Amino acid sequence: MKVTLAMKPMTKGFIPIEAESIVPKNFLSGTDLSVWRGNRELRLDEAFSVSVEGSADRAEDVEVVLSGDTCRLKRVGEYMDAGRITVLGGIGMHCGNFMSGGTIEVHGNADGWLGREMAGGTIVCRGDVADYCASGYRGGRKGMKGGTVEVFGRAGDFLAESLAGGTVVVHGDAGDMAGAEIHSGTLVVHGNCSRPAANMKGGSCYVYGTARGMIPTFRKVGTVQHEGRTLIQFTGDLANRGKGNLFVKDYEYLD
Amino acid sequence: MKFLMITGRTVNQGVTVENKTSPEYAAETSTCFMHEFDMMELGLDDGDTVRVTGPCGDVVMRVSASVEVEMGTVFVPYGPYANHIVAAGTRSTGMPDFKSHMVEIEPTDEAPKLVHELMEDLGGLAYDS
Amino acid sequence: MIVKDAVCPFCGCLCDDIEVEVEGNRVVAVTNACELGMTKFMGEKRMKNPILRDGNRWKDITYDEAIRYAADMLLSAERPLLYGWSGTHGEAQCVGVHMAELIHGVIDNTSSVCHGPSILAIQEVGHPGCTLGVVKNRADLVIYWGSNPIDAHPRHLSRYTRYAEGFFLENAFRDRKVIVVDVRKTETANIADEFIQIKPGGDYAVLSALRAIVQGKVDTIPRTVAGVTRAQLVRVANLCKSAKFGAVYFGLGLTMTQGKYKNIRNAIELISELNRHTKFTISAMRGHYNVYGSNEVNTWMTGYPFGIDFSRGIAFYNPGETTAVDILARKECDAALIVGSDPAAHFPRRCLEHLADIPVVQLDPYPNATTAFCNVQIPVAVTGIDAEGTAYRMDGVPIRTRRVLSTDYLSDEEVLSRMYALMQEAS
Amino acid sequence: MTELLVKNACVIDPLRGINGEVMDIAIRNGKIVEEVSDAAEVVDARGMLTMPGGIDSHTHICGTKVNFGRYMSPEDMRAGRTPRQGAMHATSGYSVPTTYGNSYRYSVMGYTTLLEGAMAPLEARHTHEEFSYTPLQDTMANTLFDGNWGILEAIRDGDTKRVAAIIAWTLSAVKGFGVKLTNPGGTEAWQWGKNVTCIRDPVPYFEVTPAEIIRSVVEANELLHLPHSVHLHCNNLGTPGNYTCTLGSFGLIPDLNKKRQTLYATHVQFHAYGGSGWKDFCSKSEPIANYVNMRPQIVIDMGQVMFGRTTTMTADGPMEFNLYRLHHDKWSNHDVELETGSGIIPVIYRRKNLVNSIMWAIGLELALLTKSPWQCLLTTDNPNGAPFVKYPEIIALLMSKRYRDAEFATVHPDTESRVPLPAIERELDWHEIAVMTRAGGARALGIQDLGKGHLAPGADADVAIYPLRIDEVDPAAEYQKVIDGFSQTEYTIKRGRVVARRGECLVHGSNATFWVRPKVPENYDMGKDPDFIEKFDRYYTVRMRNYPVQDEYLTRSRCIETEADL
Repeated sequence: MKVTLAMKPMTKGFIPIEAESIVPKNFLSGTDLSVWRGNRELRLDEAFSVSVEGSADRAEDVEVVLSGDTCRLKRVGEYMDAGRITVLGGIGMHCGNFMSGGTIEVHGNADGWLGREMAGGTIVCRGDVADYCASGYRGGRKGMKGGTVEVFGRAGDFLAESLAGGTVVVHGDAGDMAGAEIHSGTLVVHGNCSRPAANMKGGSCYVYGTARGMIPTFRKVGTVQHEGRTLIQFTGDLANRGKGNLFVKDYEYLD
Repeated sequence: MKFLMITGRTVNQGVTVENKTSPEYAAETSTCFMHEFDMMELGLDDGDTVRVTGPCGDVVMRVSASVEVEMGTVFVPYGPYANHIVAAGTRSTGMPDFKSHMVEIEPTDEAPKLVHELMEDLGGLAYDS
Repeated sequence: MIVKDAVCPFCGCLCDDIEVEVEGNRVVAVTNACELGMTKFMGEKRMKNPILRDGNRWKDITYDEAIRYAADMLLSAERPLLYGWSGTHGEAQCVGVHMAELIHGVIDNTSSVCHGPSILAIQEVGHPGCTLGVVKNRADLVIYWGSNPIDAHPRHLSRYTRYAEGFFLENAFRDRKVIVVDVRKTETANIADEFIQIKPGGDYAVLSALRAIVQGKVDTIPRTVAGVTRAQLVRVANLCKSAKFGAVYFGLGLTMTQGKYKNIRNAIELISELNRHTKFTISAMRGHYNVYGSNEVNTWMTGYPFGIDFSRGIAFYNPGETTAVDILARKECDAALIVGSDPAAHFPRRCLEHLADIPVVQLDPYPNATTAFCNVQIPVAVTGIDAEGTAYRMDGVPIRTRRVLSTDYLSDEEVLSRMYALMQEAS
Repeated sequence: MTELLVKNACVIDPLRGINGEVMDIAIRNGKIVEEVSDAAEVVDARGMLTMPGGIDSHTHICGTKVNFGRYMSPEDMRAGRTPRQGAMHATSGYSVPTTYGNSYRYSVMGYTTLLEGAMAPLEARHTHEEFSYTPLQDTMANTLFDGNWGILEAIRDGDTKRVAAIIAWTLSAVKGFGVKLTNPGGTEAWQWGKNVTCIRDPVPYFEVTPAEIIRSVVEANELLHLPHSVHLHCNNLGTPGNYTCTLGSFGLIPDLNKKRQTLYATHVQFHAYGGSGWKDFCSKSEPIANYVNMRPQIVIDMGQVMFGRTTTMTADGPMEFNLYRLHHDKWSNHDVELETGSGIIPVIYRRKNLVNSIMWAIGLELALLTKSPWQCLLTTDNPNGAPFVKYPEIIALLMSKRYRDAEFATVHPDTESRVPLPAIERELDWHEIAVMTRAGGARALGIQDLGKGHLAPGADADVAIYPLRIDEVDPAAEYQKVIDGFSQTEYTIKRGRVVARRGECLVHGSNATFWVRPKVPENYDMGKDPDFIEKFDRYYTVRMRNYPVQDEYLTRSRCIETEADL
């Protein structure tokens, strides 16, 4: 089954729309769903032109395609456990929160908190992601716990904060504090980033470019070969417990 | 010349903060504190005006020599002048980068605007009575 | 008439030993206050009555009209923002929360652009703190980190630290060491026993290094960290470990620089580590006299200290998304009520551009920068001058402000309660 | 005049000796009366279990440290959120809910009176502010004196009357109810990062011992004729082998009061540990309960631990730091000048953890081994042992051996060798539960004469009607019905109004606060004592005139005046 949701233009265009109902399994029982613009409840078809092709008995067989100006659409794919969501443009905050299965593909840019507290499944973003991609919630100790997030563009600050499992790969540069508080799982940044793996307690963080503002409490172990690259290996943050591994191609201290 | 702009509280800013229509508040918050060597480099004397250009535009301020700032940085008391050029991005923390903006500073002959002029430039309407 | 033990409604020190001399219902003299407090008590030029923007001019209106305008504006909004709250008393803040809940709006206070990052850090690792009197009576080591009390909290040094007499210190000035950590050599740095000058943006690295050094892991630390020599860091770590009672007071030098709350988290983790060796506390130098009260009120009523979004009925909290600067800069609200603060002076310009586009009502005794963006401004009494009410000091101690003048101005609580009553009737 | 008639109620009212009698309850203007007119509104209880409103004699619901528990825990807040609806405001939180969350959830469980367990005098105003946003329960605050400098000095000088005078001045000033000692002496030592290990360690500088503090404050409490006894959180909480310290503290207490106990020892579960370390950690509930059984002057509460996530918070700062070192999670601490302190950390009690399993058993054992239910009240030290919403499960565990066995089968397998619980056959009855959850609390707090904890004419019309037919339910077998029944009242009546019905709160309400003002002779009035005033001015950071809590902070003030023997 393929559900196509084309965003209609809005009069108050800047007020975000919360659309946690847009999850493949919800469409198994029709399109009588609602979304919220600010404090107003809207029927799905007030916000979108809805069309459905084919049918399905299980969420795995449902694909939702979002088009139009979806940059302010929040919480799409929250708690998604199966199926597929394809976003042709950009997507708003909190896409794929708590996701445990299925696939989300974003062709444009994703706003903050993409894949927050994700437990499984796959998110692919062809554009850039804003801050807190694959991170946790305020006050929480665990960020993403499982699954895969792959970003082909750049990532903002606090990428994979408190990473507790799964794999996050960013092909471009990442911002400040990438992988802060990481305790398990793997973070790979192909480009440069600033202050990676701050306060690391475990897990692995790879920076194929330059780590700027390198935190002074990592102990240099030596060089290793990793997927055809020579990387410098450091062990975890000594300010914390000195556990985990950080691999960088190059680094600069703020000395 | 490029500088790191840091904003912060000062006694004078605090003293005038409850009276934002006053010339004293405008004077304090449009002051750009600078190291005297940097001022020499730009050919500036105390009280000269400069155009400060940040990521979101530019504003005219008056320079004042200060022993508290390092070369390469300037200090501007919190207020509408600094905020005229500070970017609104917060890195998703709620807090703008108030203390870490790179700005371009050049001498100018223009005088700093009044606070209400800055507000009117952005679509406000001054109130005075 | 002299009012004794008045409470200063300026900064988070909330000094309660002020003497205010009143003659003919005007404040004529203020004793014990710092310059900031004195100016506030002596403040004049109040706005006389509510005003309404009518095209390109201002029109006087009645309180009833102004309150009705505000209620209608908020009721019809899809995403109203209720911002400010630090410059008013707790009783008014409570009404504000009820209002946000009723109209499904977003309520945020000035801590989002002040110590909001400190709160985010506390939410990750907690907060070993104490009241100011504990420091005054015990601390033999005080560290000001990224804070500048001489300018921002002028009596902090004389009431609680450098110059304060303490029960367990025979000669407080001699027995108490003061360390200042900053990127600038401020006036506060000049009265310190030791000054640590950090390169801008280097606080996090220095804190990490200190944490490692306190644990005895000195070798890995580079020779200099963000402009500070390893030798100085080792000396400071030893000073901390050998203190009987250490207290850190940090300011916006940590909250506003790169990394924001991660800086404070690192500082708190340093203090938690030091507590394995001796007694240490850390506290934020809160700015507005009742910004902490606003956090307290929000917390007991909604569960969260600031940045609370009731759009969906339940309280949702996510600073960076539900905080005022972000919402305004992203043009995500369609009306704003401003109470007890002046965002037009303190927010980046892009936020003001949106304030210019939406209806705005402000409660403030004075014309201020935000006035220019208002559709309606309602002048109110000043808490601590012509209104009583509760305020929370920077260390969480609640104090009831005194009224030193009597005027006809309504308090924030009264105006807001009337607005709230209208909204309750309508919904 | 408003009148209400509750018809066909199956009443258990232990303070009046009523046990399961079907009767009507007449209410006029918020009070129980002999009879009402025909115009009275009628609530038909249809034979359901009806008791005086619940009284929690030790809970943490309002004030500085409770609010800090909320402030530091957004992840806890999102666990229990409800929107504004009808008369109910929005709520958030699970282990430390917002004030409205506390008030609604307690009300739905039939609770109408709450004692906040620990209020620092300097921050009392905060507690009272939150009380007024806890609208559906009457409230009172135990006031902390464990590290009070004036009191420590008076004890050192051997001047018990001055101890009493300082307590009197402080209670009146901060509108406190009872005298709380939390780890006496330990909170002062903690302001130097130290602690006292038990009752014989001297407090640094002041050189008095916890034993001296406990004895002297107990005497002072009785000199003031306070309604409640001293409320003690013993030294050495949470450490293996601490039961000897607890017994030593109990041994200090003479029997000084005919109407009630002389000592209320709180959350004794945390103080009934054997072993020399965590490896041989075991239950010592038996010696503790045996001791209490022989000492009518002592009342305890359980401090039951239930499995799951919660937040611990106490004035016992050093204990929280030790917990932090074990858990290495968030840690908050807040020392209060000249008075006391507090600490907060989140915890998770796990069935798979042996120590946690033993703790769970000890609380139940204390309740089952203490012969008189009047001497062991039902609490979790909310939220320290568990959030109060777990009370119905605890009631069911106490009433059903079968339920206990079923639960026991799920805890750490080594628990059996460390605790007496499996061998205890006792099952409490409805009457005993009524004592432990209301009547006993009223007597222990000394508020039965103020119309709390019973349904005699003249009493406050606080009534809980549970959807339970005690003649039909066998609690030993049908424990799920007991849990469900106590989780949600059919009606909760507060001050004569139905405030909650089947899980929904119907009115906004307004609380009353009980506080105590002991009258002392002029020469014991600390407000006029030059030495007291001088020290106050020099060492506190607020002015003495700004310290007292103003009347504005009490929605309804219920001041209890006592005549002190000084």
